[in-house]
Amino acid sequence: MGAKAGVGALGLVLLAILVFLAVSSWSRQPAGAKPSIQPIRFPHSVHVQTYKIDCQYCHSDARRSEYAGLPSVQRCMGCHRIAGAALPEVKKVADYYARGEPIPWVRVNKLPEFTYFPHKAHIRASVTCQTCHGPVETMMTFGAETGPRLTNDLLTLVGLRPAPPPLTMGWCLDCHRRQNATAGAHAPLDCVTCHH
Amino acid sequence: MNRRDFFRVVTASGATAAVTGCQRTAENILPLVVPNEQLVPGVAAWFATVCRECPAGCGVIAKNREGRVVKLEGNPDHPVSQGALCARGQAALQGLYHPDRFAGPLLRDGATLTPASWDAAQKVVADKIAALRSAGKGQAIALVTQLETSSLGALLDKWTQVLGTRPRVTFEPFGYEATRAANRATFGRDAIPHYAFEDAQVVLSFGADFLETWLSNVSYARAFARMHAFRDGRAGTFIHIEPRQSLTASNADAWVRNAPGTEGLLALAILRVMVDAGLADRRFAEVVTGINVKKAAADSDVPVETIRHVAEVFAHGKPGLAVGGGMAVTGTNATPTLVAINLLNLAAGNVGKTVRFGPDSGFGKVTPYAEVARLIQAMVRGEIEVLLLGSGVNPAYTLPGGLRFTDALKKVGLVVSFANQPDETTALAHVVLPDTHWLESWGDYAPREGVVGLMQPTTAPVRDSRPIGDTVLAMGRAVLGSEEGKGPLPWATLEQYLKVAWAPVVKDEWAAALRLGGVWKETAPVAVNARVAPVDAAPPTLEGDADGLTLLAYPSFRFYDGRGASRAWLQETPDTMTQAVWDPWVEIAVETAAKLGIAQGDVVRLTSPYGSIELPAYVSPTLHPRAVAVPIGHRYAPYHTPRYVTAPAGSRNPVALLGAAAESASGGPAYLGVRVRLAKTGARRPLAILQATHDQQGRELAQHVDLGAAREQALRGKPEHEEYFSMYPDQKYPGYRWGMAIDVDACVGCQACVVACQAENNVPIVGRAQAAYGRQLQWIRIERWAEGNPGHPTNLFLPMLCQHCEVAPCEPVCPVFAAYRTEEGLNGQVYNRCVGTRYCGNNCPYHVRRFNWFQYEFPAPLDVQLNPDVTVRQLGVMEKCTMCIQRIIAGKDHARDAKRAVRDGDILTACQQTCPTRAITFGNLKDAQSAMVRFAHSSRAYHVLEEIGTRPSVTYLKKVVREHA
Amino acid sequence: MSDSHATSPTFADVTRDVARTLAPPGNLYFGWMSVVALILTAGIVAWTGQIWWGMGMAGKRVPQMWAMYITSFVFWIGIGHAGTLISAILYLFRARWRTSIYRAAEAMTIFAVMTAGLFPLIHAGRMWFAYYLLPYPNQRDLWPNFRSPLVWDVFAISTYLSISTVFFIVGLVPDIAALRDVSSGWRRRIYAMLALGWEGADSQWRHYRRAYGLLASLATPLVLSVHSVVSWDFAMALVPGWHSTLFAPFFVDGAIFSGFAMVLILVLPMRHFFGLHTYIQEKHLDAMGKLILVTGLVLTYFYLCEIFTTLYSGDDIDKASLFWKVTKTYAWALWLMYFCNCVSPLILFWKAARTSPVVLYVVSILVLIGMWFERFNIIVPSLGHDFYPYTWGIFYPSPTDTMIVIGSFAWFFLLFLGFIRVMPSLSVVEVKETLPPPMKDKAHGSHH
Amino acid sequence: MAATTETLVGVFAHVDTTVRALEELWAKGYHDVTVYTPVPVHEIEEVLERDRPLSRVRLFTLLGGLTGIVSAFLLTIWTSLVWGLVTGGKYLQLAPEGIVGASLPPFFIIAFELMVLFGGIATVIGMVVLGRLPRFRPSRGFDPRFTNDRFGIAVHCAPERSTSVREILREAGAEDVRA
Repeated sequence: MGAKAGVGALGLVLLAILVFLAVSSWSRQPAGAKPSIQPIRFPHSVHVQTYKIDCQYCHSDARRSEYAGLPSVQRCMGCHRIAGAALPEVKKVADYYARGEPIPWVRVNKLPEFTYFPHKAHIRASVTCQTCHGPVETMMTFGAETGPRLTNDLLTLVGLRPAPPPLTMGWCLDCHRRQNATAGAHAPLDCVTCHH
Repeated sequence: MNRRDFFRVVTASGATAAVTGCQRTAENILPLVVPNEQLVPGVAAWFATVCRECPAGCGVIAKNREGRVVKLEGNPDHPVSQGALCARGQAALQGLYHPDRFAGPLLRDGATLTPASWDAAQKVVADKIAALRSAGKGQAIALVTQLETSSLGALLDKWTQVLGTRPRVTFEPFGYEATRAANRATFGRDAIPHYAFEDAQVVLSFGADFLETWLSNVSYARAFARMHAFRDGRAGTFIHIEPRQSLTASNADAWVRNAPGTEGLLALAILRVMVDAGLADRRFAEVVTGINVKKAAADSDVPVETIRHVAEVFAHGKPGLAVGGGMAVTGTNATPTLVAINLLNLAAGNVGKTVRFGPDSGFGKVTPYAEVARLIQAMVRGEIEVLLLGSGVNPAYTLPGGLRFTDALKKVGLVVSFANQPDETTALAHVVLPDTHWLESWGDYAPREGVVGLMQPTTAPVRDSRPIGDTVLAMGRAVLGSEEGKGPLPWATLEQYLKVAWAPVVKDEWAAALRLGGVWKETAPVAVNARVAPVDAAPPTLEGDADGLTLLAYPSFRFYDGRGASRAWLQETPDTMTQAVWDPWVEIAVETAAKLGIAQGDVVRLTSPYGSIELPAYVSPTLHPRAVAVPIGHRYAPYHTPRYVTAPAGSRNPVALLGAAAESASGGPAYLGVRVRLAKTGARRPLAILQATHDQQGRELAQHVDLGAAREQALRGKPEHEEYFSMYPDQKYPGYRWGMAIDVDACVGCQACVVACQAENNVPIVGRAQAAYGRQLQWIRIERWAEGNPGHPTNLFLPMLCQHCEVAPCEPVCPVFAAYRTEEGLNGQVYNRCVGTRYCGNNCPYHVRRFNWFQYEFPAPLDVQLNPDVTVRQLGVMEKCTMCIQRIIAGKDHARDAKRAVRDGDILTACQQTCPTRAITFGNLKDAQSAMVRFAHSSRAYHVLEEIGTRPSVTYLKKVVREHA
Repeated sequence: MSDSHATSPTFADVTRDVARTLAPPGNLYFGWMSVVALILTAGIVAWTGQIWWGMGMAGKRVPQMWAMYITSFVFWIGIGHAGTLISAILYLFRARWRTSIYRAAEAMTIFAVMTAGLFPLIHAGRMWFAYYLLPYPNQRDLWPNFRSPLVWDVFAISTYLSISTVFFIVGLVPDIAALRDVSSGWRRRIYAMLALGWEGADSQWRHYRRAYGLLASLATPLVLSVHSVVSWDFAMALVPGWHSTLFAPFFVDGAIFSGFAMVLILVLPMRHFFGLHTYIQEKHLDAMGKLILVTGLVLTYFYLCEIFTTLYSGDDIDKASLFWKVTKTYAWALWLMYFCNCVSPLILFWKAARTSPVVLYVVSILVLIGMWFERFNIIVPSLGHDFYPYTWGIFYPSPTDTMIVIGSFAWFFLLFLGFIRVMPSLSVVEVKETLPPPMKDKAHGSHH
Repeated sequence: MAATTETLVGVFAHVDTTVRALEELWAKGYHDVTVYTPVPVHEIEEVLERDRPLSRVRLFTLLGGLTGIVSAFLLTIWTSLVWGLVTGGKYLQLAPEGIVGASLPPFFIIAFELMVLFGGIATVIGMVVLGRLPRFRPSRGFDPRFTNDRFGIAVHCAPERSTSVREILREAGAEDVRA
């Protein structure tokens, strides 16, 4: 009887450890910033789904630089001089252009500054943008919610608002290891590749 | 859109790339308004220009990221620098982003300078000039600039002519007037030739510090390395004669310590020995008939045997090269001394071979000091009412104390300075019209005939400043009342003038010339007729007490004439010989120190007839006992104090002790001109010296091998080595394995790598007290190890950086894997993982790991310089050399773009890239063909502290010592 | 001191005397408490400054990247050892004299380890990331480096603290029950809670005795391992003067040596102020004195071994380091250590000295000074004169690290002072055990 | 369950009287007895342990210790295999050809420490569980004097036998016998 209780107690300790494991792996911290209001309500879904614009048409630095880059205001105006010129949000773009001012977009995806993430290498390895940024093409407002919050997860479960995947180190590593194991890639696993 | 606006826009976008801390606040990303083909955010753009930190005029390329210049490198295509850059050049960035830079024009209001608009400030000057002109007093206007050999100089000359002012004075404190005078006397040519060190077998230098500041130190260091390096069993010989063991002297195979001022005597004695031994043409016999070798030996404190030996070695080196200069060869006998040296070159048949007239140095355009002195005298007489001082000119600091420049300046009604940061002269100026930094400017510069480097803005002006050319053009037109495009000064800007001037030269190739960095062509040597005549090179006459000590005031290789001193990087880079940072010192011979009871760090007062200065003593076992030596150029910028150092009151500038008199033959200043008295003040100010001892204690950190043995081993191969034994399996390297080879024989200790590393890797400045307490942060250091007789040691320079050991003691002790070994054979250090136990720092036998004791700051706008590819470390983390991991990653990235493996030479570390003597080679240890592996398998290869079994990835090559040089 | 039981106290006397130590304290006690608290506050302020401005506030530098904090860390860990030795090893050896001091010694162990455990935190450049050393599942997929002696430290010290605490609490339970049953009011309620309902029933005692014995046998190898592991922080490193296989036994012996000194420093005033002469008798002091003497002699032997192995090794760098330590900048510290640790305990060869509280107290203080400097001499001079002459240097303590080290003593004494007023600092049960059990028929009990 | 038990408590001042009472009870077949003592007393234990198995606390210790060793090796080896970083030329990695490297010795230290830690904690758990701690209400036979200087024997018997028990306790020399 006594021994049984003891074994039970040990079991409880082990269970507590398991719960701790589960909770801590679930609570991976989101790398994105808090949701913020962009100066212009830019709908990715309209541009990508309706007008079939390639991601890299606007984020054209992704294939040659560390940064994906934002389109210059001139590039926006390339289309919007005519397309949708009457829409109030597009007018804001035109105003910025007319004033010769950059649009103060609010950063959504931000890695810590001790992390070096080159878009170029990932584009070269044919990683899709959605792998890290989530189904941006379906989003009206990008990154309004980032990171694995519980409500987010539950909503995702019922197919409501998809959250971008967590940009955490373990998540990066998982993908690198998976690619190396399955796709024969040479994704680096050296710490200093990203942290230097 | 003009270029400046274009940079401004990009800079705005670059501002988003925050570099420090780990803020999680929302931040904005600003896109470009108009896309730009040249500048892609995240990709470096390189712009070629010319370094103007000294008159050597090395070509540089500036790395621009997001509109900000973040790094300078030597322009590999430029014939002077050939890809290398010295410490001063590397540190030019700190001038660009100097926190003290003037925010805009200033006008004097009583005791202070107050901000003014450009229009207002220019109007003050223009009105004054106009008034003087209308009063017919054009000669009361004087313009003084640093050496400007090309377009800017021409434009300014044009300006002086048009306005009828005095001719422009090109002022350089180190102007080599005596060399020109001697060449005038011997060769009938008022020029400084090009010295082809690389072609010489033997170099005999009379005080010429060509590895520090003499003429063109980068170019000559590279040439010297080519001449001196051990290759295929052969190596050139270098003999240096100087009263002080300077950095150049300590690189000599034989350093001959002479009494100050006796270089000429020695040159003639050597010539006499050559003549007597039949090693020189008989026609030189007549010029040396009066020379008594024994007397010369006694006067110069050099044994007769040494003179004979030097003569023999020099005469047998075909071709040889004798050079003279340095500050010990100035003064009343400077020209005869240099004439004597010319005779040596003639006698050995070097003229035309290693001494080449034709590609003459730009230094020939310097206004002799005597004329500068005449200008000052005119100022004293009140004849000068407007004095315009270009940037780079700081006469209040660099002119001899005997000239009393400060007093003279008070007689000038309007002093206009174009300096862009405060110095001793701007403190006295009435108007400051800040010039752009050379990295923000258009221009061109010809360091020697046939080589013209083009300068272009590499970034938008960091502060509200305007090119001096633009400012004087605007003021000139205001004086003349003419409009842009019309009149004698039609050009709107210097840029416009430059393009007009260059149009016939480059035709349609302007963009190509800009990309290359200039235009150069081979300039054939010009034959010269020599005049061989006897010369009297008796020791110079010195002012001051007869029983005083001869003052050797010499330019610091870190600060030149003081121009570099505002750069904190240079202040914290140790002087290689003393390993002192920040504070200047007076070098006192041990004998003198013992006599006067002076200990190292005692503050000593030096008094000459012209003033006195107080400096802490550095007791030197090598200095000639009749001399004291003080480096020129140590001054502090306002932002240094008290942030990094507390400056004692009073002058520490040795130039203040010098007399005003010029040498009669050349009109050059006399840096060797006074005797000083020493007196202890009783105060102490210990020097911040980084190296605890110069004695290796037999630990064989820096090793050397005799030339004979090196030859033997080069032929027969290295003796067998004990095999390394381990109970653990060896590490496997799936891809590359990086390594480095450092040639101790080639390293001249110039510290360029230290500053390059600091610039590349965001290494902060810690300040004097912290550096003195072993908390400096540089990832690479140049150690000086002295061997043999302490009074006359052989110095070995050992660049020490992380050895990237295969069995690294630092790694297994780290509890969190912040230190670990990468798959490519580096010792990785992950800052964001580091907890700061410092265990690795203790366990590193080389002590190359650096700890962030505090949160170090990069005072704005110096933070703009930070390399965006390298993390700025937080307080409490360990850091160290990464072998420029960011460059390795970039190199691999480029190779992958080209669908190939990394080739030898694709990746250069910052230290390797800038090394003037190419002492450092980086490469893939698995590539048997790489230069690095060839070095690593050389018979001279060794590892530092090999017996510990750390198996470093850095291989050193022993210094080759000439046993009978 | 009641003389009602001059010959041998009864069980009831024991309970009463122990309960008396927990009576409301007087001004002297509060005076000491406030002095100690004030010093501790200064230490905390110094630490706060160090966290805020950086590790540079402490006097560390290259090459002494470790200095005062690791010295104090090893010192405090060493102090802890005597407690476990007394409570576990002497328990297993049935050394009955331990009973009167073991509770205080055990408390000292826990507080010393709690003090020592602070130092790695104080020492770390980014103490706010110290949790990286713990093996917990994390989103980085990255675990600590189990090859690092510092991770061994984490395991050894946390185990040591846990086991010591458990051992201590287990020992306390019957005592608290005894106090519960003689006290009243809020104290009784608190003691009742802490006693876990202990009644001294036979079913409790049989498991208790077994468990106590097992814990003692676990703690015994543990106490030997902990200081061995701590010594490996040094022995595993390359530094000349550290890289020695001698270190594990050397450290363990030194630990016990200094621990006994600290026990005396704590127990002698306790004996005086609480009037516990009946329980802490001269024979106890004598036994402690002998142990200090023996461990001191062993330590002297280790010092000689250390010098001998260096001289005999033929390793020039090691020899240079030793020569420097003995003759140069830090020689005073070395010779002070030799005097305190090797010479001063020799007086304990005399029984009169061993039973004189004053002599014992002075020797103990000297031993503590000597042992602090032993760790200092291992760390600071060895690092200051190691492989690389370029970086050789002299360490100067700064106000910050000095204040933090002094503050650590305050922290320790604060904990101990608090403890003796709320918990039985003398084991009620074990003291009773050592008394002759009450027998009606004296002859019957005589065979025990 | 009609049978109710009564608890009779004898309070003794001496060990020998307590032992005498116990021997008597044993002889009379009263085995449902709880003995309270302020300290563990050898003589009393001797009587009590005569027909009892050894305490099973040591089983807990053994299991705890083994768990410690196993979990330490699992932790250290598994984490190495997950990401086999090389430090100081030593490693333990999962490579395509299997487990490579030989860096195991340090793991024994972790195993030792966890053995002691888990063993110690399991021992305490064993003591607490087997000793029925914590107890929130005093047992029927407990008296506060038993933790001070008195020994108690609580006999649990049917009410009809209480007289006999009372007699035995008195006989043996109990100071006081109460229900």
